[in-house]
This record gives sequence, C-alpha cells and structure tokens, in this order.
Amino acid sequence: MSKDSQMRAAINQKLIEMGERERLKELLRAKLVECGWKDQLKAHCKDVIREKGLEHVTVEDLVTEVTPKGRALVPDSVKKELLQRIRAFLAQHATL
Amino acid sequence: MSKDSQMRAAINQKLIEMGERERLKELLRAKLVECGWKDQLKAHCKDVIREKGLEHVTVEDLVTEVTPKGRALVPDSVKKELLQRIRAFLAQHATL
Amino acid sequence: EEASFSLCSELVYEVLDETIKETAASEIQEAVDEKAARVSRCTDDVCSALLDETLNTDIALLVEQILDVELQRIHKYIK
Repeated sequence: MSKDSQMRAAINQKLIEMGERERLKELLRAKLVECGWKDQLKAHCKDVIREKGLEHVTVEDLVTEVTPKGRALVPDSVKKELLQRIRAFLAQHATL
Repeated sequence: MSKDSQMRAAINQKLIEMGERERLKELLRAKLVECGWKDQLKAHCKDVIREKGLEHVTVEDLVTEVTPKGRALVPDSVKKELLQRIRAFLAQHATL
Repeated sequence: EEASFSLCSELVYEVLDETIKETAASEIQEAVDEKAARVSRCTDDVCSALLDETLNTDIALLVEQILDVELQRIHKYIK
C-alpha cells in the first residue's frame, strides 16, 4: 500500500469512526436538493422516459443514461464546500 | 391532442379493430333486456304519452323526456360488467 | 491534501450514484403509476361513452317503436 493510499485509508477510517462520513453525505444530499440539482435530475429522467417510451426503459438504462449529465450538473461550489468541510474536520481531529 | 385523448382514441381503436366494440354493445343490449331495463323504459314512455296526450308528443320530445330516466335505470351491476369486460379485453389484447 | 481531495471525490460520486439510482427508480415508478391511472381513467371514459352511445340509439329506437304502435292503435280505433 502506498503512502498516499495509507493516508487516504486513515482519513476515511477517522471520518467513519466519528460519524462524519455519514454527516458529510447528508450535507451533500441536502445541498444537491437546495441547489436545484435534484429537480434537474428528475426533469432529465422524465425527458428520457418520455423520449424512449416507458415500456423501453429499465431503471438500469435510465441510470446509465442520466449519470453523465447528473455528474456534470453538480455545481463546483458544492464540491468545494464539501472539500472544505473535510479539511476542517481533519484540522480539528486528526493527527495524521 | 392531450395524453388522455390519445389514450382514449387508442382504446377505442383497439376495440373497433377487433370487433369488440360491437360485441360489447350487443352484450349491453342483452343485459338491458335481461335486467328489465327495456320493460321499465317502455312503461315510462307509455306513462309520458298518457300524461301529455299522443297528439302533443313528438319522437324528439319523448326521447328528451325519457333519456334521463333511461340512463338512471341502468343497474350498476351492468355498468360494472361492461367496464370489467373492457378491462379484461385490454389486458389481453392491448399494449397501451 | 491529495487524500482529502480524492476522498471528497469519492464521497461525491457515492452520493451521486445513490441519488441517481433512487431518483431513476422513483421516476420510473411514478411514470408507471401515472400510466396505470391514465389507462384506468380513460377506460372508464370509453366505457361511459359506449354506454351513452348504446342508450341513445336504443332509447330513440324504443321511442319510435312505441309511438308507432300507439299511432296505429289510435288509427285502428278511429276507423
């Protein structure tokens, strides 16, 4: 295991132990709703279902179809905020 | 054309194509005789003619006069059976 | 620094993938339910229309027949 991946595993472990990983995921989910990402994703799903026809779409198809746009639509500000939260957490808790 | 009217047109189209629409009308007529609807309506027509006097009644008047009662007299069981027949037909034959 | 960045990405993808899957499943379910409701509503409408059409024809026919019979009866009586 490289130093980098050791470090990464240690941080991850700390986040899990302190319950911070789940809190961060919750925060991210809330941000995705707040910034309109979830509504955009829903609208995109509806478009795809309408275009392809309900009888020709499975959940897996739909996931494959909307994932690239779903990922692209996440605002940088949301990612930045998450990164800052992780850094702040590390500054406070870790002696890594 | 709204989605609902498209759907209604598709259902009707399927019923007509397969000759089911005419069969359903025949079934309905048979049920109306069987349940006494036709006799009741006849009696009602005769009452109206007696009341108004034959010389004062046209076909149109009498139709207008007896239609509401004619509709009201159709037993719910007959309506339900008709609806079930249509549903069963669509389940078997149509991909809507 | 590198590690927190990669963890951040991992968290983002994890949440996105979960949310996309949930959303796709619920949107498909919603579309299925909506369609079932539409089929049911439209079948009701078609049934009512069929009933009305049959009743209108049959009532008109019945009225004509009854009036004919009554008129013939009167004519016979007058003669």
